[in-house]
Amino acid sequence: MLRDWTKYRTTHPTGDLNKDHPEYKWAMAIDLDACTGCNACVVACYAENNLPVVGKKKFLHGQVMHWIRIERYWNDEDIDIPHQGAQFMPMLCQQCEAAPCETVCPVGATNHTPDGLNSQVYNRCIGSRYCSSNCPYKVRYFNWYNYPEQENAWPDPLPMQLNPDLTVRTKGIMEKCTFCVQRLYEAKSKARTEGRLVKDGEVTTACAQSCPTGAITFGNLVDPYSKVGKMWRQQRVDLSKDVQDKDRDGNPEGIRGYRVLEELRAYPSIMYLERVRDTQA
Amino acid sequence: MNDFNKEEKDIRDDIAWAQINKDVLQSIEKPRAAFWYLFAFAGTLFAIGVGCEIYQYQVGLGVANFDNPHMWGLYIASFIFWIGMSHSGTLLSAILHIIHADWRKPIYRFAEAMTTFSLMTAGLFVIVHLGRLWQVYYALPYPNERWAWPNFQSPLLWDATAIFTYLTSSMLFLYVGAIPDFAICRDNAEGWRKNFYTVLALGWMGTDRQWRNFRVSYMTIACFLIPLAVSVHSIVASDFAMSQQPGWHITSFPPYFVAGALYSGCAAIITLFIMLRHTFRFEEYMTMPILDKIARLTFAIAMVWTYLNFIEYASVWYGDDMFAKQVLIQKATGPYSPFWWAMNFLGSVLPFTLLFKKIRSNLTAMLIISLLLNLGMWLERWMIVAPTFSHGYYPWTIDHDQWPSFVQWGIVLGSFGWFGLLFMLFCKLVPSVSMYEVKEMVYHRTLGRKHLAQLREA
Amino acid sequence: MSNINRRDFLKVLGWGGASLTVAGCGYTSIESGVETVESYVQPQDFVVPGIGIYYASTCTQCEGGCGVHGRVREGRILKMEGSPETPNRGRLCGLGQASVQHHYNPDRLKEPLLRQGGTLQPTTWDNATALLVEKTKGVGDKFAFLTGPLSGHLRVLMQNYVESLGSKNHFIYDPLAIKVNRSVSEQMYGVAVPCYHIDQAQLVVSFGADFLDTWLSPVHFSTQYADFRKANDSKARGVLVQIEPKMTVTGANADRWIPIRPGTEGVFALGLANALLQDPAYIKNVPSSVTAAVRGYDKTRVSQETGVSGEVFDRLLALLRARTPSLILSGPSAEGHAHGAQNAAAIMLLNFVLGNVGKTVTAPAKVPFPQMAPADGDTVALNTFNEGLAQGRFQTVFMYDVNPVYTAPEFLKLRDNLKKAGFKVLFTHYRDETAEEADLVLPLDSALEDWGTHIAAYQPEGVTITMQQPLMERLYPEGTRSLGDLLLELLKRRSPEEYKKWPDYYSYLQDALTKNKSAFKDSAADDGLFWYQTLSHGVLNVAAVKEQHLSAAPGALNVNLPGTAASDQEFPFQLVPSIRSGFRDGRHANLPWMQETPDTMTTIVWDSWVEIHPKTAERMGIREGDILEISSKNGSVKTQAYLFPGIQPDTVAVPLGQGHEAMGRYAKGVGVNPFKILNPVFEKTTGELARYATRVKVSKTDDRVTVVKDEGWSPGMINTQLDRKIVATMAADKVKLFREE
Amino acid sequence: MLILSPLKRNCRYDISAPDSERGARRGKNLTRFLCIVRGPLFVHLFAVSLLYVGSSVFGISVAVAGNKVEQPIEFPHDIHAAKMGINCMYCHTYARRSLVSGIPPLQKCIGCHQSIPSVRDKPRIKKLFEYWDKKEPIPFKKVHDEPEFVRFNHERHIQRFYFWQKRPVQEVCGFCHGDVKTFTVAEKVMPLTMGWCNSCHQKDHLINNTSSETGHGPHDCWDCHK
Amino acid sequence: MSTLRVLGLFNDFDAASDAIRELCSANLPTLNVDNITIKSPIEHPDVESLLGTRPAPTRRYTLIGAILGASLGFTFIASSQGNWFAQMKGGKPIIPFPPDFVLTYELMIMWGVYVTVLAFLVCAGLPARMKSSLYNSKISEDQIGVMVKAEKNCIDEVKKIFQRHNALKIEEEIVERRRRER
Repeated sequence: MLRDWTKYRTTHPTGDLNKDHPEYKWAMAIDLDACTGCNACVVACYAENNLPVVGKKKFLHGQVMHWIRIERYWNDEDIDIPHQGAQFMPMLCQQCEAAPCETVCPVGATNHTPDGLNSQVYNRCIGSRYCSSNCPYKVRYFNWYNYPEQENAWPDPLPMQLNPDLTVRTKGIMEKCTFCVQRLYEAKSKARTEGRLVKDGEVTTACAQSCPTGAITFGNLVDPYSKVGKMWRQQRVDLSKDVQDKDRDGNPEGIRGYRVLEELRAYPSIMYLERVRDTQA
Repeated sequence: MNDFNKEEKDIRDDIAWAQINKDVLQSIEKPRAAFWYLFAFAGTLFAIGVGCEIYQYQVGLGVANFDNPHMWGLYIASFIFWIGMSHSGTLLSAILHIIHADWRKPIYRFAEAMTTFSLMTAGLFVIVHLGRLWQVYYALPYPNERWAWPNFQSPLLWDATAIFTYLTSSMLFLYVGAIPDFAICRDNAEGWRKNFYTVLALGWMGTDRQWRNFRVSYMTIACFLIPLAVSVHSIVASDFAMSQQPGWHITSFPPYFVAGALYSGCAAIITLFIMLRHTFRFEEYMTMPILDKIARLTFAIAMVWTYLNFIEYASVWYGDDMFAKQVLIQKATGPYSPFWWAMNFLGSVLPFTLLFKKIRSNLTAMLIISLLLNLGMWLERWMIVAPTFSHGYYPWTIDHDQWPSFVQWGIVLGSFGWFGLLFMLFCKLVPSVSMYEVKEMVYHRTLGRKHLAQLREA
Repeated sequence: MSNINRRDFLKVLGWGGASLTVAGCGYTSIESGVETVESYVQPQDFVVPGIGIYYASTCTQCEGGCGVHGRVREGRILKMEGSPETPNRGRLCGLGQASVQHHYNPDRLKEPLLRQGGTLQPTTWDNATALLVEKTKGVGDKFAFLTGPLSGHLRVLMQNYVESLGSKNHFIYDPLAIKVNRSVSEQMYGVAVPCYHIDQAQLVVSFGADFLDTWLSPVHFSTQYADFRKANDSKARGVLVQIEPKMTVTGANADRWIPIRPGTEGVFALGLANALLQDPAYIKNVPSSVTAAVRGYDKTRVSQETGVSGEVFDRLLALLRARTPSLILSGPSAEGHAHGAQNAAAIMLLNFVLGNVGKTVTAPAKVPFPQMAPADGDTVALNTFNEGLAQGRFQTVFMYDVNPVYTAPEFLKLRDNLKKAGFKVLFTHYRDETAEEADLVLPLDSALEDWGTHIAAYQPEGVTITMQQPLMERLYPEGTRSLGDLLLELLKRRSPEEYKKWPDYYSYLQDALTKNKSAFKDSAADDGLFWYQTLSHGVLNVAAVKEQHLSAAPGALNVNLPGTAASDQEFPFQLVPSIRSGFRDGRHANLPWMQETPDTMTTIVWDSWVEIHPKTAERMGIREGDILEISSKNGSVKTQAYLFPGIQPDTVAVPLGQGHEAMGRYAKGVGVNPFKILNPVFEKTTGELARYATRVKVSKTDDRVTVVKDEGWSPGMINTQLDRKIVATMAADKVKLFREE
Repeated sequence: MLILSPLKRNCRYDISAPDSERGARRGKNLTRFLCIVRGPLFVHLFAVSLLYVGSSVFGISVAVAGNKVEQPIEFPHDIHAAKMGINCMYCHTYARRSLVSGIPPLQKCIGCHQSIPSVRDKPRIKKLFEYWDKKEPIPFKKVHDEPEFVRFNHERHIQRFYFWQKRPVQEVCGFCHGDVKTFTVAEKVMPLTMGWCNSCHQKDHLINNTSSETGHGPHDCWDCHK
Repeated sequence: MSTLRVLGLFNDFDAASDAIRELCSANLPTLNVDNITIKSPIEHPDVESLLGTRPAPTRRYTLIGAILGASLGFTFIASSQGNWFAQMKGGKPIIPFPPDFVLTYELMIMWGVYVTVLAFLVCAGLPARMKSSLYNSKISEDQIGVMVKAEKNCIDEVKKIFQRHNALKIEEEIVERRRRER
């Protein structure tokens, strides 16, 4: 321990991406101008990640379990007749580099993986729910009930659809979007056997794969040739900044990239591209 | 000098030491009937709580009607409340002990007991609130076959450590302070009680050697307890202050919490003071002047709390944290507003009634006021926890109508029952007035009078 | 797990057992000798336990006909992904994803049911098939077959079967048919379903065509939409204008959403045409007759008839002038009126005026196999079928892929008429409303267990035949059967020598396709290889498709649009029975995922609702969650109110698909069914049911409920971002353009 | 917790039981103890000083590790692995390609055994062919059954230690599965607890047999937990 | 010559202290100040001071305990954070000082208190078996006892002194035999 003391004293993000994450840093770019709010990603997530269907009564109590949700806001200006349509927002775990949820977990059930993911170990969780109360985006979902057993969320033969690559979570456990870590794991393992790194486009999340307009781009930020990396650089969004340089002077050249609630200094790994509306129309 | 005579005495100094033993020891044998009514009442409440907990345990936390934004509820609020309660015990027994305010002597014993038991209650809430409480041992730092340690960065873990320290220390403090009284009980009791007290008294004989070390160590522990008590509630405060949520992320939280703690504690002491005075016929020892002193103390602390409270509001209002400001506004105008205003009224306005001698010397009035103050303090804790959840950073999950279900209320009630049971059992087994210290008090008063007489002659 | 036949199921797919327990039931610690693990008896060499395999197939959830890849693990189909080789370009919508839940649905029928003594009793397949043969003996024209839209070889077999019985009564019914659009395009363009090139348009003006969510081929259009929206320095970002009474998902994504008085879309379109045709640049695009016909639809008249302000009208006009090529689409809400065809014609006319025809509207490739070509349904079929029943002309009735008892409006009295038929057979997956009326209910294989070929009605890129193949073993091998096999068997009974060479539907398909494999692009010489390729790709592209040309015939248009209906005192509101992409005509209502997924616009789940404009609601003193009674001349429904700004103030909208009385645990008793209260208004030229022409009155009841929805805040609050930067919006002219990499 | 634990039992999906239960079921406490005392010096001291805590928590008992499992066919590993010297991966063919090593398909057994007439009349072989004729899988019982929230990847370990380090296969597989040469039916001899895995994961191993470069197993929760 | 123990019970502290003063001043042979013990219902520093300064060393142990708690606490926390399982949390260092100081502080107090209590018991000779018969339940009530251990010859003198200061009760026991057995 004393030998490499400095290793234990570093903080993230250091500003040098390759130093923080030598191999992988999974990240997303979501184009809000392409997102039509069709909910394909939501269903894909249910299918991939064994999310329980909670039913009307529990939904009423706000106990729904969707890891990714489509939010619909209205414009404050034309509230009577929304001439510019609605505003859609796919909100999922932002996999923050400095995640507020990680530090507060009493048992360390949620940590930061070398791939820059915000891991959640279901088995370790004791359900203090501190992580969720500290999450600015409120994208962590808690198993208020024993859905598989007592609530019978999967009557036979529906359990046959369950994905064996993840557990079915029981009551009292916090869960959240994992960037489909089971897919990432498979791809990494395959690449490793072939003695290489995962190539761009080789693996993607369920939501990104299903999105009909391809609004969601997923990839490895460290990989210089990855699409997502290009987009981040193009939009001049720096993972390790809480105020982007382009925004300091009011973003005159109109670059669309931004991150939600960036000023909270959680350094989220999901970049959104601003929705566009034509003022002539 | 003259006013020393005029001032009515907080204890009769001609009261015989043997009498003290008699009075106190009888409290252990035969209290008034009221005691048993209270005991039954506490039992019922506790039973309700247990029922709710079993239900919640089997079905899941959903039955408490939590949801995505509202992750915590009454459990955490009550947790803070009980931690707060515990502080006044330390205040009376340790702080006043160090500054040699000897009017504390008749009442500090039960205050100290209150500390211990309210800490036990608070500890229960931590567990009740867990989603998988059967896994709580994951949070214990013991070497295990998983090779996984708890996360020492989490304020919750600091809580656990601090509370454990506080609980054990104040228990030891309570016990050490009671050893001479156990000796008295030993010398006067028969039957199983004799053996019981013999064990507890550890063969105390009141030799000068014992007294000497007793004095020193007791003082030392007292010195430890004071910073400990302060740190405990600061850490509880940091559960919130160290998080990122609007309305929680406030620098002035730790002192604010400590003040609130002492406040609710003093109020609780008044309540219990009056109850014990009645049920155990302690009119001789828990005298009105002492009550008067506590009342004044309470008022002082109430003012401190009010001040810090307004500091908090002001810092939010004049700060540029839009989110926190929205929470504050929503507290004052949203669905929580009745509770919020009630809390401010009970916490800051009601104490002014304590300015009036008439009220201070009226037991019924004091009982009611102290209960109301406690209610106010409990509301304060709730108003810290709930509104932030209902109006956090993220607009989509902002949700103003989620109220605790009967399960939460039931368990909160149960906690009062649990506390009541423990406390009353204690009073039944341990002299709730420290006999030897009352003797000291009387003795010193006698000396004081002698000394005065000599002065007069001269 | 399903004890019914897990054992046999495992015989072939051994590892299923182990991984089921792994997925389903968590064991708590390191076990030894507790779980059973079953190995394969004879594994295929490409099967490795723990590694998923993808099989290509076709999604049958809607008429889009997207290709899919199904992920199979240890013999269980786990997830559907889009196939990159079909027009959906590797994408798949939520409804497509949910097809696995049709397959694993707990309420699927597991055995044939026969009505005995008034109730449906389980029976055997032999018994059932025997009955089918007996009841169809010499029925001739007294036989009717009501089906949903069909294509591919199933359609061939179906026709052969109906013909073999000597009947002409094959009715193809689609409750959400866009027949009007097709017939008008037939007149105007010369083809029923032209190709629309959204991605090449600079401006898309859609009159209620919800092409992003429900219209024709949503996923394909979404992929086009993505390109359409992309701005780079070679191409400007396309602008979308949506004109409709109730905001659809497409409307929600429009740069300009224009609420219009229902039914007056045609007037608006003609107004635009008229204004454009003042400009010589456009006059040459259309014959003078048209110019004459549209004269008189001036701005003032248009705006007072449609309720759209002149200012908005001018903006749109300017856009149309500025941005070419553009694309004008006519959708259901414009066509679902008595004069729907004329609305559609008027709207399509704009494409001619603006010279889009041939640019953004082109002709599709012709399907070389007419007998396999998609047979799209309409509602006229239901009417005629219903009349037939009413007159007792039908003695034996077969029904497949339809639920008329649920989808037919009340005024048709279909439920009663159905009783007049002697013997009613339903081929289905669920015990739905129609099943409750049928005499024999035959459970079919799920779409993931069955073979088939499909040709989508909308063919954007050449002609593609998509293969449907089983993604896993039958869940209920004894219980369910493939309709193809069944038809073949029935046909064999009638003409054995013709059909005996095909033991089952699979061999029939293989034979049929392999025979004319020459017709397909780069198909292997070797039959086996060809078949292997076909299955592994799941799609066949028809080679050398015959080029068609649009017969530009706007002259066919004869416009005499009615003025606005005099305001109806008794029924002041126009009802929009909106389509939810998750439910369509209600056939998907028993999918838990679809019920749990919030509606995009209202975020409401597990229920129906009536959308009403906040201003109107305020006027009538309606709060969110009030139970309103929506009553037309032909009935009424009661459901909760939702204050929705995206709707024209004199209009209320109730979504279709809910309100089932049967079908399954998730669908039954949830919400209301607005199909029932539709008025008998029919489109004049086509005779289609005018779905959007029903007028209703809204009355408040005393009940009130909390609306179950995903959006937060307090009830009735219009959900905004509270000055936080959650969804940021930028003006199109400010956006920095990047060259596509 | 003790009062409540009986209630807990009826929750089948709970994905981790108290260690006391595990320990009670079968003790591998020696190894557990080793797990404790490795690592930082202070942890060592602490472990010794707090051993009684440990013992109370994961109930030390002297039960021998591993227990015989009743199998439908007593597969003689000793004959196949020791006498015949067959490579483990000849039968457990999925181990190098997938997370699971897999019970060999029935076909595999038959493939050889139908050409070995000498043992055809042995009872076990008779049974085997009965299953084959019925085309039924043999309902073997899992011997090494990790909890379902654990993702143990055979491929990775085989790749690393067999293909890259070129260690003998018996040693590689045997590290976790014990010396199968001595078993008929396989037995669980190693604890397979998290601490046991860690005890190896924190060591530095050679990357391959050519270079002297070392590296240790992943420290990422999500590599083993799912 | 045998040694005896004498216990005199007095009504109040004045009498007791006078008696002690006289005992000391009477400079009897074989009577050592250290052999005088006071047994009282309440603590009374003034009287004890008559017997000269006697040590109360618990504070020393307290200090040791506190230091031990702090140092071991920090080492334990840091090393368990630094063991292999450690992963970065919220971008914070794996061994972050602020939280560790909080915990160290708590552990310091914890050990401080525990050790103090232990020290008290040890120094005060508790728990003690009350083998000496020279204890009277009156002591725990309101009487002050002065116990003197001395040789036989001056015991009578001691008794006299006690009586002179009107002791309410005088008890004595022989410790000689016990010593011989040892």
